[in-house]
Amino acid sequence: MQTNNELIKIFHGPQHPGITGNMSVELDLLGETIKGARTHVGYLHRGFEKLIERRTIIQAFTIVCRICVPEPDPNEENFARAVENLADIEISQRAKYIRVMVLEMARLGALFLWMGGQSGSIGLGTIGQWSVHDRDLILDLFEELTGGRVYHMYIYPGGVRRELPNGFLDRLSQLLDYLESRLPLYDNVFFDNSSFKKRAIGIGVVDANEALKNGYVGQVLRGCGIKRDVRKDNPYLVYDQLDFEIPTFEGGDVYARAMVRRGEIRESIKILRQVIKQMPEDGLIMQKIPKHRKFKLKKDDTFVATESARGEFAYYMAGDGTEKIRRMQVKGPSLIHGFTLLEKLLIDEELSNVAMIMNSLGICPPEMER
Amino acid sequence: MQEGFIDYQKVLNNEEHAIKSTQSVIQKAVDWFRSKSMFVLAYGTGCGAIEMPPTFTSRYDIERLGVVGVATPRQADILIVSGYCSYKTLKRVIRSYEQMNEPKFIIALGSCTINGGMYWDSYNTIKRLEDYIPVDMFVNGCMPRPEALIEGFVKLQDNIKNAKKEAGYIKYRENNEFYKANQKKIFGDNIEPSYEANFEGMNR
Amino acid sequence: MNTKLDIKGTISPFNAITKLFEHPNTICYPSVKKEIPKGYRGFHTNTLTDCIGCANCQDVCMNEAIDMIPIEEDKNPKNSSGCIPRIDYGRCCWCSLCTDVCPPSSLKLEEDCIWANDNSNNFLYMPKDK
Amino acid sequence: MIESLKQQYNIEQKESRLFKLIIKKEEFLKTLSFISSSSNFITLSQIACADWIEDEIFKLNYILTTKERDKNLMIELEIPREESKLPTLLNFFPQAEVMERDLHEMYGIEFIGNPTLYDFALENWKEIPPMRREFDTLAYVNEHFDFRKGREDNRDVKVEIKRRRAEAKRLKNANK
Repeated sequence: MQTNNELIKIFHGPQHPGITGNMSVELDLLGETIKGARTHVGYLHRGFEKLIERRTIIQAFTIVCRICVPEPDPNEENFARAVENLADIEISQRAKYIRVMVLEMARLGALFLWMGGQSGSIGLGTIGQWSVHDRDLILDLFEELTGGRVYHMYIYPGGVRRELPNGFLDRLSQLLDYLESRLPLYDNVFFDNSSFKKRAIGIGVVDANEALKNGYVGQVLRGCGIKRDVRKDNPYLVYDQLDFEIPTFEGGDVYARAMVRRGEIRESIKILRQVIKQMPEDGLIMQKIPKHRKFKLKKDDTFVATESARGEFAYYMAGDGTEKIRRMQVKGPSLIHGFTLLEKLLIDEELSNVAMIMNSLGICPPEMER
Repeated sequence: MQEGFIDYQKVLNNEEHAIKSTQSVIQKAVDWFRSKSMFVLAYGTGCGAIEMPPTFTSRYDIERLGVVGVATPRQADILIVSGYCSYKTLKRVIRSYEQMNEPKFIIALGSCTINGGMYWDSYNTIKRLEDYIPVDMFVNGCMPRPEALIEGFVKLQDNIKNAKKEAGYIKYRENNEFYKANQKKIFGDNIEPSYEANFEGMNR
Repeated sequence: MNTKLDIKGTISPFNAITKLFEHPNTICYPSVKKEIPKGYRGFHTNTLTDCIGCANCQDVCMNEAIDMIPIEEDKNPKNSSGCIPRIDYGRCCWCSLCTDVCPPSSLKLEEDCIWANDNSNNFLYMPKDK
Repeated sequence: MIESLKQQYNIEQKESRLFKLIIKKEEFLKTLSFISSSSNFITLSQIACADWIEDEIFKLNYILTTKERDKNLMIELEIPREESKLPTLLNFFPQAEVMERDLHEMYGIEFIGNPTLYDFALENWKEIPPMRREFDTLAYVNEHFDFRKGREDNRDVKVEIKRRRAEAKRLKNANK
């Protein structure tokens, strides 16, 4: 087939084991080398923003967590905070701590799932078997706390929906001990693995000079050695009272992003330990909010952002004085990564590296098209 | 007052649903073997794809039951439609399904495939998957737990082993006009995604 | 691309072999069932002696998953409409808003949640009386 | 940094780290290029659009973020709903491409100069752009899809209560 240096066009996805979700990348290939790439999304478009306009605030609350499947909690937090901004609700200190705990647990879960995906993309299947199991242990705690396994629907405008079960913090602390004891194993088998290093170093290098201007977020920035994190730069909840570091790594390649995430797992465990220690004993978990169909937002708009496991998750929300939200626009972390950055990074890479690069950028299609 | 799943109890009382055991010994053996080796197409179509890794890895390890993931439709027996289908996905699902070799089965996860689910008023998702492709097993949940997914597999194996129900692929073959007409109703005439080979012809 | 031999990185992955002799952590589902914690959002239950037929649950449900259907025998004399909720599990998303707004707290969710069926018409659910 | 901008523009502080500037459509390109080049707000983080159908306008919010990612500035402008046109920001921010493409599909806003305004999430969409408020998604769904049968015995509770009250009254009167 390959004659006269003609380009061959193939679709990488949507039905492909090496794609991060239901999306596709259209590639122009010269031999094994990629000469052009275009991202196609829309396979998961559900019209969330339209549906939210039709629903009252309390009804819309259940739908926002579906925007990002691997870690729904930053969405709930964003939605709740935007509504609280517009309705002037101040939540209690205890609710804030519980929210931080849920967000960090969700971050840990997402990072463990990422580890499975990243190692699977280069053929290291064993790590996925372990890390998905470890994530499941976190989900078990979520089941106990929120009553849901993946979609928790727990962070609610005005606080959180349920009180902590008896002995929950002890069990969380035990789980953290277990997860911490597993980390050297992951280091040995995955992060120090010479085959991973050989594959990952120097692949998918992001230009650090234009990273800030082009609006990259999360591990892509931190993998270039730029220390940016919404939790530190624009603190929400009680993150300004907690002691943690933002891990960074030089290089901007797949390996750097992996090492940043490795550091983040440790920092998340550290934050959770502090939350367990500092959790206020009493306090209202739920402020009194108006009933369904009487909960109205003033005519105003706001912009909130939360650090998810893949970067900044931002919502724009406008109320119009009725019980329905006029507009809620979502900007997920992978919108820019999936289009502008991915299309640029894939040029002159090999076909076999596509899955690895996509995984390390943390591209998640449901939040790109909503 | 009836409790639980209402229509199911009607079906249980119905005489016609009794197991047909008119098949030959060889056919029975073939069905038994068939139920013990299920190759699942790795196509995560919707939300439910997030529960696939726990199901297929060490925690729930569905490989115990002979269920293995494969990469291409040509080797697969089972297609898991894991949740809502947008127009664009449904086209690819139909194409993948038509590429699979018989015998082939579909497992549909979650409320969205049954009656629209959360997205019942969304302009871009289909409401009843059954109208467009034949589904062999529906699993309850939003999304289903891995246990529920395994339950779906176990029940499907049981159906295959005991020839309890007409398989979906036979329905698709015999009532092809019905399915094609429904597909045409929402897609218009260009049902298949058009993969044009020329570079200038593309949008960009 | 560094061509230097990475001895530590070559040997350390073999640590995985130590896991070969450990007890597997698999939950063999159909035979062994994992205990689902209390408070899990599964199927609905409805205490008929408490249900007042107010349709608050129907009003709050954004999926229109709840039908109010007439009850055959009155178990609660205070049931003003004579109707009780029935859930369509082809719509429900288990958000438990309906149980939050229930004035007498008769509608609840139980831990049981597993159901698979080959007929898609079998997903209308009448909550169990508890 | 924000102080020097405040001298030049009428910037309102919404929250401790969120600012808002309302501009006219005509000075859009000038303002954005000035702020992004001469101040600390170098990144375009989101283009948010809201449809105010009662005023016949779209309100667009260009949300700029500082280099330190600690402050956000919302630059709001109004454009008419009919013939909604704006110059593209592709020359200043490469990420504007995909955001404008999204808004073009969802609202039908024309971004002059953006070469990639083709299908984003929808395929072969022939109706009016779905995020415009006059597009009724429920009517569209009822036209294109059927829902599952078996739920017709649903009763309206208010009607039922009225009926039962009337019946009870009738019985009471009959007993008298």
